[in-house]
Amino acid sequence: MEKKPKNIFISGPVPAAFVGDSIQKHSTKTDIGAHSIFLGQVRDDVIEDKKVMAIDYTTYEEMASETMNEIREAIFQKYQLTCMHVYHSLGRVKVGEISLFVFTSSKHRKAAIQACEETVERIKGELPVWGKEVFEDETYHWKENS
Amino acid sequence: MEKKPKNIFISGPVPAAFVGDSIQKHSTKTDIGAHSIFLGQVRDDVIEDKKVMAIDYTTYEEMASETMNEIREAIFQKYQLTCMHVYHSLGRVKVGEISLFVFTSSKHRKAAIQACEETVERIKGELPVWGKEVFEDETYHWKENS
Amino acid sequence: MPLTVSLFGQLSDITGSNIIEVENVIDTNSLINNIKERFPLIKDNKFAVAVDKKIIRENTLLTEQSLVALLPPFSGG
Amino acid sequence: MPLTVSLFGQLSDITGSNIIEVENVIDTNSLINNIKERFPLIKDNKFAVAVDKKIIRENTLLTEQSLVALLPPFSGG
Repeated sequence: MEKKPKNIFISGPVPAAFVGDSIQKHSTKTDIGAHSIFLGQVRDDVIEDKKVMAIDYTTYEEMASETMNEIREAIFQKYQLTCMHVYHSLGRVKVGEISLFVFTSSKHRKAAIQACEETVERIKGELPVWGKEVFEDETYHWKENS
Repeated sequence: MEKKPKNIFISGPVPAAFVGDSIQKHSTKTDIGAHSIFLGQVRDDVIEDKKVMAIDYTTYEEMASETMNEIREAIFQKYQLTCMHVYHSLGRVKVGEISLFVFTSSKHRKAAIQACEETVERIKGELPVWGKEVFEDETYHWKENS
Repeated sequence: MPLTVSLFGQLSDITGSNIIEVENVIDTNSLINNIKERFPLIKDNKFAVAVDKKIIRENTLLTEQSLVALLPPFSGG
Repeated sequence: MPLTVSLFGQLSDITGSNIIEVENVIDTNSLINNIKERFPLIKDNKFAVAVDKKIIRENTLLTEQSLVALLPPFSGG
Protein backbone atom coordinates (compact mmCIF):
# COMPACT_ATOMS: atom_id res chain seq x y z
CA MET A 1 0.00 0.00 0.00
CA GLU A 2 1.25 3.42 -1.04
CA LYS A 3 0.20 6.03 1.49
CA LYS A 4 3.03 8.56 1.63
CA PRO A 5 2.04 12.24 1.50
CA LYS A 6 2.40 13.68 -1.97
CA ASN A 7 1.94 16.99 -3.67
CA ILE A 8 -1.21 16.63 -5.72
CA PHE A 9 -1.00 20.01 -7.44
CA ILE A 10 0.35 20.58 -10.90
CA SER A 11 0.64 23.84 -12.78
CA GLY A 12 -1.84 24.11 -15.65
CA PRO A 13 -3.85 21.26 -17.20
CA VAL A 14 -3.29 17.53 -16.72
CA PRO A 15 -2.02 16.35 -20.14
CA ALA A 16 -3.92 13.39 -21.61
CA ALA A 17 -0.57 11.70 -22.31
CA PHE A 18 0.26 11.98 -18.59
CA VAL A 19 -2.79 9.82 -17.89
CA GLY A 20 -1.57 7.27 -20.44
CA ASP A 21 1.90 7.27 -18.87
CA SER A 22 0.42 6.78 -15.39
CA ILE A 23 -1.54 3.76 -16.61
CA GLN A 24 1.56 2.32 -18.30
CA LYS A 25 3.54 2.55 -15.04
CA HIS A 26 1.08 0.11 -13.43
CA SER A 27 1.86 -2.74 -15.82
CA THR A 28 4.56 -3.94 -13.42
CA LYS A 29 2.04 -4.16 -10.54
CA THR A 30 0.78 -7.56 -11.55
CA ASP A 31 -1.57 -8.01 -8.60
CA ILE A 32 -3.81 -5.25 -10.00
CA GLY A 33 -6.97 -6.43 -11.77
CA ALA A 34 -8.89 -3.16 -12.08
CA HIS A 35 -8.21 0.54 -12.50
CA SER A 36 -10.82 3.26 -12.05
CA ILE A 37 -10.09 6.75 -13.35
CA PHE A 38 -12.01 10.00 -13.01
CA LEU A 39 -11.14 13.08 -15.04
CA GLY A 40 -12.66 16.52 -14.60
CA GLN A 41 -12.68 18.54 -17.81
CA VAL A 42 -13.34 22.29 -18.06
CA ARG A 43 -16.72 22.96 -19.73
CA ASP A 44 -17.62 25.94 -21.89
CA ASP A 45 -20.61 26.85 -19.73
CA VAL A 46 -22.57 29.99 -20.60
CA ILE A 47 -23.28 32.24 -17.61
CA GLU A 48 -25.43 35.33 -18.21
CA ASP A 49 -24.75 35.17 -21.94
CA LYS A 50 -20.98 34.92 -21.51
CA LYS A 51 -19.01 31.83 -22.46
CA VAL A 52 -16.42 30.35 -20.11
CA MET A 53 -13.04 30.03 -21.84
CA ALA A 54 -10.94 28.81 -18.90
CA ILE A 55 -10.88 28.24 -15.14
CA ASP A 56 -8.15 29.74 -12.95
CA TYR A 57 -7.58 27.50 -9.94
CA THR A 58 -6.13 28.61 -6.61
CA THR A 59 -5.78 26.71 -3.34
CA TYR A 60 -4.93 27.02 0.31
CA GLU A 61 -2.07 24.63 -0.19
CA GLU A 62 -1.06 23.82 3.41
CA MET A 63 -4.64 22.96 4.31
CA ALA A 64 -5.28 21.15 1.03
CA SER A 65 -2.35 18.78 1.49
CA GLU A 66 -3.46 17.94 5.04
CA THR A 67 -7.03 17.40 3.84
CA MET A 68 -5.85 15.22 0.95
CA ASN A 69 -3.76 13.11 3.33
CA GLU A 70 -6.80 12.57 5.55
CA ILE A 71 -8.91 11.58 2.56
CA ARG A 72 -6.20 9.22 1.32
CA GLU A 73 -5.84 7.57 4.75
CA ALA A 74 -9.59 7.11 5.08
CA ILE A 75 -9.95 5.63 1.59
CA PHE A 76 -7.08 3.18 2.14
CA GLN A 77 -8.65 2.17 5.47
CA LYS A 78 -12.01 1.54 3.83
CA TYR A 79 -11.05 -0.14 0.55
CA GLN A 80 -8.52 -2.81 -0.42
CA LEU A 81 -6.53 -0.61 -2.77
CA THR A 82 -3.19 -1.28 -4.39
CA CYS A 83 -2.61 2.41 -5.05
CA MET A 84 -4.21 5.81 -5.47
CA HIS A 85 -3.00 8.84 -7.40
CA VAL A 86 -4.59 12.30 -7.38
CA TYR A 87 -3.61 15.34 -9.42
CA HIS A 88 -5.34 18.72 -9.41
CA SER A 89 -4.48 21.69 -11.58
CA LEU A 90 -3.55 25.14 -10.29
CA GLY A 91 -3.53 28.22 -12.50
CA ARG A 92 -5.24 28.38 -15.85
CA VAL A 93 -6.98 25.38 -17.43
CA LYS A 94 -8.71 26.05 -20.71
CA VAL A 95 -12.03 24.67 -21.90
CA GLY A 96 -11.60 21.04 -23.01
CA GLU A 97 -8.55 20.51 -20.81
CA ILE A 98 -8.32 18.26 -17.74
CA SER A 99 -8.17 19.81 -14.25
CA LEU A 100 -8.63 16.75 -12.01
CA PHE A 101 -7.23 13.22 -12.32
CA VAL A 102 -8.14 10.57 -9.74
CA PHE A 103 -6.74 7.08 -10.31
CA THR A 104 -7.39 4.07 -8.05
CA SER A 105 -6.24 0.49 -8.56
CA SER A 106 -7.18 -2.72 -6.83
CA LYS A 107 -7.22 -6.46 -7.20
CA HIS A 108 -10.98 -6.38 -7.85
CA ARG A 109 -13.17 -3.86 -9.61
CA LYS A 110 -15.58 -3.00 -6.78
CA ALA A 111 -12.89 -1.54 -4.53
CA ALA A 112 -11.26 0.44 -7.34
CA ILE A 113 -14.57 1.87 -8.60
CA GLN A 114 -16.03 2.76 -5.20
CA ALA A 115 -12.77 4.24 -3.90
CA CYS A 116 -12.45 6.41 -7.00
CA GLU A 117 -15.99 7.72 -6.73
CA GLU A 118 -15.71 8.43 -3.01
CA THR A 119 -12.36 10.19 -3.46
CA VAL A 120 -13.84 12.43 -6.17
CA GLU A 121 -16.81 13.33 -3.96
CA ARG A 122 -14.57 14.14 -1.01
CA ILE A 123 -12.22 16.25 -3.16
CA LYS A 124 -15.15 18.24 -4.53
CA GLY A 125 -16.58 18.79 -1.06
CA GLU A 126 -13.55 19.11 1.21
CA LEU A 127 -10.50 20.27 -0.72
CA PRO A 128 -9.88 24.02 -0.32
CA VAL A 129 -9.62 24.83 -4.01
CA TRP A 130 -11.36 27.65 -5.85
CA GLY A 131 -12.10 27.90 -9.53
CA LYS A 132 -12.58 31.26 -11.19
CA GLU A 133 -14.49 30.87 -14.44
CA VAL A 134 -12.91 33.29 -16.89
CA PHE A 135 -15.00 34.56 -19.83
CA GLU A 136 -13.76 35.48 -23.25
CA ASP A 137 -13.66 39.17 -22.28
CA GLU A 138 -11.48 38.29 -19.23
CA THR A 139 -14.27 39.11 -16.75
CA TYR A 140 -14.92 36.21 -14.38
CA HIS A 141 -17.30 34.36 -12.10
CA TRP A 142 -16.40 32.34 -9.02
CA LYS A 143 -17.47 28.75 -9.48
CA GLU A 144 -19.34 26.86 -6.74
CA ASN A 145 -19.51 23.08 -6.57
CA SER A 146 -22.92 21.45 -6.51
CA MET B 1 -25.20 11.37 -28.67
CA GLU B 2 -23.03 8.78 -30.29
CA LYS B 3 -24.87 5.49 -30.52
CA LYS B 4 -23.82 3.90 -33.78
CA PRO B 5 -22.87 0.21 -33.64
CA LYS B 6 -19.13 -0.28 -33.38
CA ASN B 7 -16.71 -3.12 -33.25
CA ILE B 8 -15.48 -3.22 -29.67
CA PHE B 9 -12.89 -5.94 -30.16
CA ILE B 10 -9.21 -5.35 -30.67
CA SER B 11 -6.48 -7.91 -31.18
CA GLY B 12 -4.19 -8.22 -28.16
CA PRO B 13 -3.90 -5.77 -25.26
CA VAL B 14 -5.30 -2.22 -25.09
CA PRO B 15 -2.16 -0.03 -25.13
CA ALA B 16 -1.95 2.54 -22.32
CA ALA B 17 -1.11 5.19 -24.93
CA PHE B 18 -4.37 4.35 -26.72
CA VAL B 19 -6.23 5.38 -23.56
CA GLY B 20 -4.29 8.66 -23.48
CA ASP B 21 -5.11 9.28 -27.16
CA SER B 22 -8.80 8.57 -26.56
CA ILE B 23 -8.86 11.11 -23.74
CA GLN B 24 -7.08 13.68 -25.90
CA LYS B 25 -9.70 13.32 -28.65
CA HIS B 26 -12.37 14.56 -26.23
CA SER B 27 -10.76 17.97 -25.72
CA THR B 28 -12.83 19.31 -28.62
CA LYS B 29 -16.08 18.19 -26.94
CA THR B 30 -16.33 21.24 -24.74
CA ASP B 31 -19.68 20.36 -23.19
CA ILE B 32 -18.03 17.47 -21.33
CA GLY B 33 -17.31 18.07 -17.65
CA ALA B 34 -16.48 14.55 -16.47
CA HIS B 35 -14.92 11.37 -17.82
CA SER B 36 -15.08 8.01 -16.08
CA ILE B 37 -12.76 5.23 -17.17
CA PHE B 38 -12.54 1.58 -16.17
CA LEU B 39 -9.61 -0.61 -17.14
CA GLY B 40 -9.38 -4.36 -16.60
CA GLN B 41 -5.79 -5.56 -16.18
CA VAL B 42 -4.66 -9.19 -16.31
CA ARG B 43 -3.55 -10.39 -12.85
CA ASP B 44 -0.87 -12.94 -12.09
CA ASP B 45 -3.22 -15.10 -10.05
CA VAL B 46 -1.93 -18.38 -8.68
CA ILE B 47 -4.25 -21.35 -9.27
CA GLU B 48 -3.25 -24.68 -7.78
CA ASP B 49 0.37 -23.55 -7.43
CA LYS B 50 0.61 -22.36 -11.02
CA LYS B 51 1.02 -18.73 -11.94
CA VAL B 52 -1.09 -17.14 -14.67
CA MET B 53 1.10 -15.53 -17.32
CA ALA B 54 -1.59 -14.43 -19.79
CA ILE B 55 -5.26 -14.71 -20.69
CA ASP B 56 -6.38 -15.83 -24.15
CA TYR B 57 -9.73 -14.23 -24.98
CA THR B 58 -12.29 -15.59 -27.44
CA THR B 59 -15.81 -14.43 -28.22
CA TYR B 60 -19.01 -15.29 -30.03
CA GLU B 61 -18.64 -12.14 -32.05
CA GLU B 62 -22.06 -11.89 -33.75
CA MET B 63 -23.83 -12.26 -30.43
CA ALA B 64 -21.35 -10.02 -28.59
CA SER B 65 -21.88 -7.11 -30.93
CA GLU B 66 -25.67 -7.40 -30.62
CA THR B 67 -25.38 -7.62 -26.84
CA MET B 68 -23.06 -4.63 -26.72
CA ASN B 69 -25.47 -2.59 -28.83
CA GLU B 70 -28.28 -3.41 -26.43
CA ILE B 71 -26.16 -2.42 -23.46
CA ARG B 72 -25.13 0.81 -25.18
CA GLU B 73 -28.74 1.71 -26.03
CA ALA B 74 -29.91 1.02 -22.49
CA ILE B 75 -27.11 3.07 -20.92
CA PHE B 76 -27.75 6.04 -23.22
CA GLN B 77 -31.46 5.82 -22.38
CA LYS B 78 -30.76 5.83 -18.67
CA TYR B 79 -27.94 8.38 -18.37
CA GLN B 80 -27.28 11.79 -19.89
CA LEU B 81 -24.06 10.81 -21.64
CA THR B 82 -22.08 12.71 -24.23
CA CYS B 83 -20.33 9.56 -25.41
CA MET B 84 -19.29 6.04 -24.54
CA HIS B 85 -16.41 3.94 -25.85
CA VAL B 86 -15.77 0.27 -25.12
CA TYR B 87 -12.82 -1.87 -26.17
CA HIS B 88 -12.23 -5.51 -25.30
CA SER B 89 -9.19 -7.58 -26.21
CA LEU B 90 -9.28 -10.82 -28.16
CA GLY B 91 -6.34 -13.20 -28.29
CA ARG B 92 -3.48 -13.11 -25.83
CA VAL B 93 -3.16 -10.44 -23.15
CA LYS B 94 -0.21 -10.84 -20.81
CA VAL B 95 -0.13 -10.20 -17.08
CA GLY B 96 -0.01 -6.44 -16.40
CA GLU B 97 -1.63 -5.60 -19.72
CA ILE B 98 -5.10 -4.09 -20.23
CA SER B 99 -7.92 -6.27 -21.62
CA LEU B 100 -10.97 -4.02 -21.10
CA PHE B 101 -11.37 -0.26 -21.56
CA VAL B 102 -14.71 1.41 -20.79
CA PHE B 103 -14.88 5.19 -21.20
CA THR B 104 -17.97 7.32 -20.50
CA SER B 105 -18.24 11.11 -20.67
CA SER B 106 -20.95 13.48 -19.53
CA LYS B 107 -21.65 17.05 -18.58
CA HIS B 108 -21.76 16.08 -14.90
CA ARG B 109 -19.82 13.50 -12.92
CA LYS B 110 -22.71 11.40 -11.57
CA ALA B 111 -23.90 10.28 -15.01
CA ALA B 112 -20.39 9.50 -16.24
CA ILE B 113 -19.45 7.53 -13.12
CA GLN B 114 -22.68 5.55 -12.82
CA ALA B 115 -22.86 4.79 -16.54
CA CYS B 116 -19.29 3.51 -16.52
CA GLU B 117 -19.87 1.24 -13.54
CA GLU B 118 -23.12 -0.16 -14.94
CA THR B 119 -21.56 -0.77 -18.34
CA VAL B 120 -18.67 -2.69 -16.75
CA GLU B 121 -21.07 -4.84 -14.73
CA ARG B 122 -23.18 -5.62 -17.78
CA ILE B 123 -20.12 -6.46 -19.89
CA LYS B 124 -18.86 -8.84 -17.21
CA GLY B 125 -22.23 -10.50 -16.89
CA GLU B 126 -23.69 -10.48 -20.40
CA LEU B 127 -20.97 -10.28 -23.03
CA PRO B 128 -20.20 -13.71 -24.53
CA VAL B 129 -16.44 -13.59 -24.01
CA TRP B 130 -14.28 -16.31 -22.53
CA GLY B 131 -10.89 -15.96 -20.92
CA LYS B 132 -8.48 -18.88 -20.79
CA GLU B 133 -5.90 -18.32 -18.06
CA VAL B 134 -2.62 -19.63 -19.44
CA PHE B 135 0.07 -20.76 -17.01
CA GLU B 136 3.81 -20.52 -17.49
CA ASP B 137 3.93 -24.17 -18.63
CA GLU B 138 1.22 -23.40 -21.28
CA THR B 139 -1.41 -25.48 -19.47
CA TYR B 140 -4.56 -23.47 -18.83
CA HIS B 141 -7.69 -22.90 -16.77
CA TRP B 142 -10.98 -21.41 -17.99
CA LYS B 143 -11.73 -18.23 -16.06
CA GLU B 144 -15.18 -17.61 -14.61
CA ASN B 145 -16.44 -14.13 -13.65
CA SER B 146 -17.61 -13.58 -10.11
CA MET C 1 -32.77 -31.92 -40.16
CA PRO C 2 -29.01 -31.33 -39.78
CA LEU C 3 -28.13 -28.39 -37.59
CA THR C 4 -24.81 -26.68 -36.95
CA VAL C 5 -24.09 -25.88 -33.32
CA SER C 6 -21.33 -23.54 -32.15
CA LEU C 7 -19.49 -24.27 -28.91
CA PHE C 8 -17.23 -21.95 -26.96
CA GLY C 9 -14.67 -22.00 -24.18
CA GLN C 10 -14.22 -25.25 -22.27
CA LEU C 11 -17.06 -26.90 -24.26
CA SER C 12 -14.99 -26.86 -27.43
CA ASP C 13 -12.16 -28.53 -25.49
CA ILE C 14 -14.55 -31.46 -24.87
CA THR C 15 -15.91 -31.74 -28.40
CA GLY C 16 -12.55 -31.03 -29.99
CA SER C 17 -14.17 -28.45 -32.27
CA ASN C 18 -15.95 -25.11 -32.22
CA ILE C 19 -18.67 -26.48 -34.45
CA ILE C 20 -20.57 -29.75 -34.40
CA GLU C 21 -23.35 -31.09 -36.62
CA VAL C 22 -26.46 -32.53 -35.01
CA GLU C 23 -29.13 -34.55 -36.89
CA ASN C 24 -32.82 -35.08 -36.19
CA VAL C 25 -33.52 -32.54 -33.49
CA ILE C 26 -36.70 -30.50 -33.37
CA ASP C 27 -36.09 -28.41 -30.29
CA THR C 28 -33.35 -27.36 -27.88
CA ASN C 29 -34.14 -30.10 -25.36
CA SER C 30 -33.62 -32.85 -27.90
CA LEU C 31 -30.52 -31.06 -29.16
CA ILE C 32 -28.95 -30.93 -25.68
CA ASN C 33 -29.80 -34.58 -25.03
CA ASN C 34 -28.21 -35.57 -28.31
CA ILE C 35 -25.02 -33.64 -27.54
CA LYS C 36 -24.82 -35.00 -23.98
CA GLU C 37 -25.05 -38.54 -25.30
CA ARG C 38 -22.26 -37.98 -27.77
CA PHE C 39 -20.05 -35.99 -25.37
CA PRO C 40 -20.85 -37.21 -21.84
CA LEU C 41 -18.21 -34.91 -20.28
CA ILE C 42 -20.36 -31.95 -21.25
CA LYS C 43 -22.71 -32.90 -18.40
CA ASP C 44 -20.07 -31.69 -15.93
CA ASN C 45 -20.22 -28.19 -17.36
CA LYS C 46 -22.60 -25.32 -16.78
CA PHE C 47 -23.68 -23.68 -20.00
CA ALA C 48 -26.43 -21.54 -21.49
CA VAL C 49 -28.09 -22.12 -24.86
CA ALA C 50 -28.40 -19.28 -27.36
CA VAL C 51 -30.80 -19.43 -30.29
CA ASP C 52 -30.41 -16.70 -32.88
CA LYS C 53 -27.96 -14.89 -30.59
CA LYS C 54 -30.35 -14.72 -27.63
CA ILE C 55 -30.04 -16.87 -24.53
CA ILE C 56 -33.15 -19.02 -24.16
CA ARG C 57 -34.50 -20.19 -20.80
CA GLU C 58 -37.13 -22.70 -22.02
CA ASN C 59 -37.32 -25.42 -24.59
CA THR C 60 -37.38 -23.76 -28.01
CA LEU C 61 -38.36 -25.13 -31.41
CA LEU C 62 -35.56 -25.17 -33.97
CA THR C 63 -35.53 -24.87 -37.75
CA GLU C 64 -32.69 -25.51 -40.18
CA GLN C 65 -32.01 -21.77 -40.13
CA SER C 66 -31.67 -21.57 -36.34
CA LEU C 67 -28.33 -20.30 -35.06
CA VAL C 68 -27.59 -22.43 -32.01
CA ALA C 69 -24.68 -21.93 -29.62
CA LEU C 70 -23.67 -23.42 -26.29
CA LEU C 71 -22.13 -20.84 -23.98
CA PRO C 72 -20.16 -21.66 -20.83
CA PRO C 73 -20.10 -18.98 -18.08
CA PHE C 74 -18.75 -15.70 -19.42
CA SER C 75 -15.39 -14.42 -18.28
CA GLY C 76 -14.71 -11.26 -20.22
CA GLY C 77 -13.26 -8.04 -18.86
CA MET D 1 -2.61 40.96 19.50
CA PRO D 2 -2.14 41.41 15.75
CA LEU D 3 -3.21 38.43 13.71
CA THR D 4 -2.69 37.61 10.05
CA VAL D 5 -5.76 36.27 8.27
CA SER D 6 -5.68 34.59 4.85
CA LEU D 7 -8.56 35.06 2.44
CA PHE D 8 -9.33 33.09 -0.69
CA GLY D 9 -11.48 33.22 -3.80
CA GLN D 10 -14.07 35.98 -4.02
CA LEU D 11 -13.19 37.17 -0.47
CA SER D 12 -9.80 38.41 -1.60
CA ASP D 13 -11.55 40.32 -4.41
CA ILE D 14 -13.39 42.25 -1.69
CA THR D 15 -10.43 42.94 0.56
CA GLY D 16 -8.09 43.54 -2.36
CA SER D 17 -5.55 41.19 -0.81
CA ASN D 18 -5.00 37.56 0.14
CA ILE D 19 -3.80 38.59 3.58
CA ILE D 20 -5.14 41.12 6.06
CA GLU D 21 -3.94 42.07 9.54
CA VAL D 22 -6.48 42.20 12.36
CA GLU D 23 -5.80 43.76 15.79
CA ASN D 24 -7.30 43.08 19.20
CA VAL D 25 -9.26 39.92 18.63
CA ILE D 26 -9.42 37.11 21.15
CA ASP D 27 -11.62 34.65 19.34
CA THR D 28 -13.06 33.89 15.90
CA ASN D 29 -16.37 35.69 16.58
CA SER D 30 -14.63 38.97 17.36
CA LEU D 31 -12.35 38.43 14.35
CA ILE D 32 -15.28 37.96 11.98
CA ASN D 33 -17.08 41.00 13.40
CA ASN D 34 -13.96 43.10 12.98
CA ILE D 35 -13.54 42.01 9.35
CA LYS D 36 -17.23 42.54 8.52
CA GLU D 37 -17.02 46.10 9.86
CA ARG D 38 -13.99 46.90 7.73
CA PHE D 39 -15.29 45.09 4.63
CA PRO D 40 -19.10 45.22 4.70
CA LEU D 41 -19.39 43.47 1.32
CA ILE D 42 -18.07 40.32 2.97
CA LYS D 43 -21.46 39.92 4.65
CA ASP D 44 -22.96 38.98 1.27
CA ASN D 45 -20.64 35.96 1.01
CA LYS D 46 -20.87 32.51 2.47
CA PHE D 47 -17.59 31.39 3.98
CA ALA D 48 -16.13 28.94 6.47
CA VAL D 49 -13.45 29.77 9.03
CA ALA D 50 -10.35 27.59 9.35
CA VAL D 51 -8.11 27.71 12.43
CA ASP D 52 -4.83 25.84 12.12
CA LYS D 53 -6.00 24.32 8.82
CA LYS D 54 -9.22 22.86 10.26
CA ILE D 55 -12.67 24.26 9.63
CA ILE D 56 -14.23 25.33 12.94
CA ARG D 57 -17.97 25.31 13.60
CA GLU D 58 -18.03 27.18 16.91
CA ASN D 59 -16.39 30.25 18.36
CA THR D 60 -12.71 29.44 18.94
CA LEU D 61 -10.10 31.20 21.04
CA LEU D 62 -7.15 32.57 19.10
CA THR D 63 -3.49 33.14 19.96
CA GLU D 64 -0.86 35.05 18.03
CA GLN D 65 0.25 31.72 16.58
CA SER D 66 -3.19 30.81 15.24
CA LEU D 67 -3.38 30.27 11.49
CA VAL D 68 -6.71 31.78 10.49
CA ALA D 69 -8.24 31.58 7.01
CA LEU D 70 -11.61 32.53 5.54
CA LEU D 71 -12.76 30.05 2.93
CA PRO D 72 -15.57 30.65 0.43
CA PRO D 73 -17.39 27.56 -0.92
CA PHE D 74 -14.96 25.17 -2.57
CA SER D 75 -15.02 24.65 -6.30
CA GLY D 76 -12.18 22.30 -7.13
CA GLY D 77 -12.30 19.41 -9.52
